[in-house]
Amino acid sequence: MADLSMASERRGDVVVIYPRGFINAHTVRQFEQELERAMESGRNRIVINGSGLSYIASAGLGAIMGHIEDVRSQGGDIRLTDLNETVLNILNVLGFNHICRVFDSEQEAVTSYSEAASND
Amino acid sequence: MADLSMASERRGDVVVIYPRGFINAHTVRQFEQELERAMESGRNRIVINGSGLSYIASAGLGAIMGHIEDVRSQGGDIRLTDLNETVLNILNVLGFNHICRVFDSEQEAVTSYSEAASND
Amino acid sequence: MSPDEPIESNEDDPSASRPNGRSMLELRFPSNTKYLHMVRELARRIAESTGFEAAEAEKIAMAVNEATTNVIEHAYHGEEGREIEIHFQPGGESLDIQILHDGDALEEVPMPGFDLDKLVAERRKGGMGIYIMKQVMDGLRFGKAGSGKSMCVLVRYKRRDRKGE
Amino acid sequence: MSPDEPIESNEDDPSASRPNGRSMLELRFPSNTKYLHMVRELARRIAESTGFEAAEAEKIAMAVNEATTNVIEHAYHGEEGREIEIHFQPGGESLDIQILHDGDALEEVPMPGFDLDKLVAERRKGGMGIYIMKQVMDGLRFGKAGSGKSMCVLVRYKRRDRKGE
Ligand SMILES: Nc1ncnc2c1ncn2[C@@H]1O[C@H](COP(=O)(O)OP(=O)(O)O)[C@@H](O)[C@H]1O
Ligand SMILES: Nc1ncnc2c1ncn2[C@@H]1O[C@H](COP(=O)(O)OP(=O)(O)O)[C@@H](O)[C@H]1O
Repeated sequence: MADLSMASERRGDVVVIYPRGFINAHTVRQFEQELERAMESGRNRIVINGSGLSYIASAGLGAIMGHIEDVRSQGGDIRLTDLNETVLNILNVLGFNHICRVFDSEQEAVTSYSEAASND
Repeated sequence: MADLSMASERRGDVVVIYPRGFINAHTVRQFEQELERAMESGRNRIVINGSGLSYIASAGLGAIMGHIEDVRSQGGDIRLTDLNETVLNILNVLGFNHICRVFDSEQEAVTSYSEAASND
Repeated sequence: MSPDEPIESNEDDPSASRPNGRSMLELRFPSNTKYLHMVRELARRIAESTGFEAAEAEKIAMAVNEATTNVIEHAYHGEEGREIEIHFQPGGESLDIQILHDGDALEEVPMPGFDLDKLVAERRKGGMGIYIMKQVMDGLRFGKAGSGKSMCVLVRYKRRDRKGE
Repeated sequence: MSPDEPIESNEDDPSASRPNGRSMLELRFPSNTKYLHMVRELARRIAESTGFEAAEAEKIAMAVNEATTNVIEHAYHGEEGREIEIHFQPGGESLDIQILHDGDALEEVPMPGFDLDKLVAERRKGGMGIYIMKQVMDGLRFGKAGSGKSMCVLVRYKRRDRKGE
């Protein structure tokens, strides 16, 4: 019944969001609200850990797309990690990896922020 | 695409069958053939390990039902282990646990045969 | 319906039933066991989308699978390519499911007694489907649809699971 | 069709297509995003049952999901309870999928150019669906069905995956 549930955790000044389920036009508002909640509390360094994500439709990528410029203008970003084949597939189809950095592990995704923290 | 795949292994004089996928009227012949193969090679002490089994329909239970008397008459049995909720559910609905012994682990299911080996 | 157990109206989807009684959640497919899994999964998801808990939805899916298997094996005698239709009618208090076909019909629910030991002793490989449907559903009926097709009707109430079965 | 790449005929299901061209694998459901997941999963399973590899079936499911989302959001402007029909026509060489509705129609495939950077710069939250459909399917067409309904037609050939895309 739970199409999508959201959790998030803070790792230093990075917030990691864990969507569990799928993100499509039906569930995207929940996902977007979680992004907006992070941004509103001033956390613009966002990692989306997709280990619990079965798939994401274009509606879900739209939520990332609609906010990524804003978090970047605040010195933040939206970075992705732990994506399954299906999710990587849609990113490839769209060339979304030119827009969003994709990592193999949460650790890498989180520390990637401190590497380039000079302009923060 | 693989609705059902079958594997089996020998543990002493017990043969453990590992169905992977689901057993319904479409796939039941594959499952039944694996049972028959064990029986034909004289292995009547059978354990079905359901750790890879997503569900079993009445057609699949029918394959067990149709052979269990024969293996028993040869001093063997068909015993079940590692069943998920969905599989346990249909067993409960039918009272199938009066017909077939169900174990929590393969180890227990396999050793259950040596405990009562006196009449073999 | 007792007032202390209100039906959560956001779980209903009245739009899935039409004024003329026809359902708007319908699947049509050819009689072939290769579609059984798809049908089962669809039934499970529809049950979930229309307000049943996961465990309840599994049971509904189980019954739909047995009923559909019977249509392929008994009504159509295993002949492939014949038409099967399933109409799902989610309502506030129940999910009604009609399985329609043009094959041999059952007029009424068969098999009053169910004796698993006897089936085992006779080395039977079947005889459990109808019993399963009766056990997991609240209603089971065979008959003719307005269209002239034969049908098997399965009904499951939503309140049942609230009471702990 | 080149002779060295025969179509495995046991993967076909001619019974799913009827002589009059109507498909026998059809789903009808009300416009509501809560059914999108069910539709996607059904499309995936039908693609698998009719001979596509798991990864191919995922892509077909992805396209069907995008097309169905567009019908709900653009053709029906989010209005719930309107009718959507999906006809799956598996053939020896392709799977043809028609998504039919009575809402606002597209006459032709929109959006010749696709510029993701531009969408990002404009903070757009959409504009990717049609491009995805074009990328993962072999054919995409909008038009009117014989019944007068508007439709989106998706076609995917089976041989494509044999060549390694
Ligand atoms: N849809 C049907 N049409 C005709 N006969 C049926 C139908 N469903 C069931 N039957 C009859 O009822 C009997 C009992 O069905 P069931 O309990 O499902 O067991 P099984 O299908 O394994 O024999 C079947 O053997 C068949 O003779
Ligand atoms: N079925 C449809 N009916 C009417 N208009 C549509 C339909 N599908 C798409 N469109 C139009 O085409 C545009 C592009 O669609 P798409 O690429 O899927 O992106 P999005 O749906 O995210 O806007 C939509 O914004 C809409 O204006």
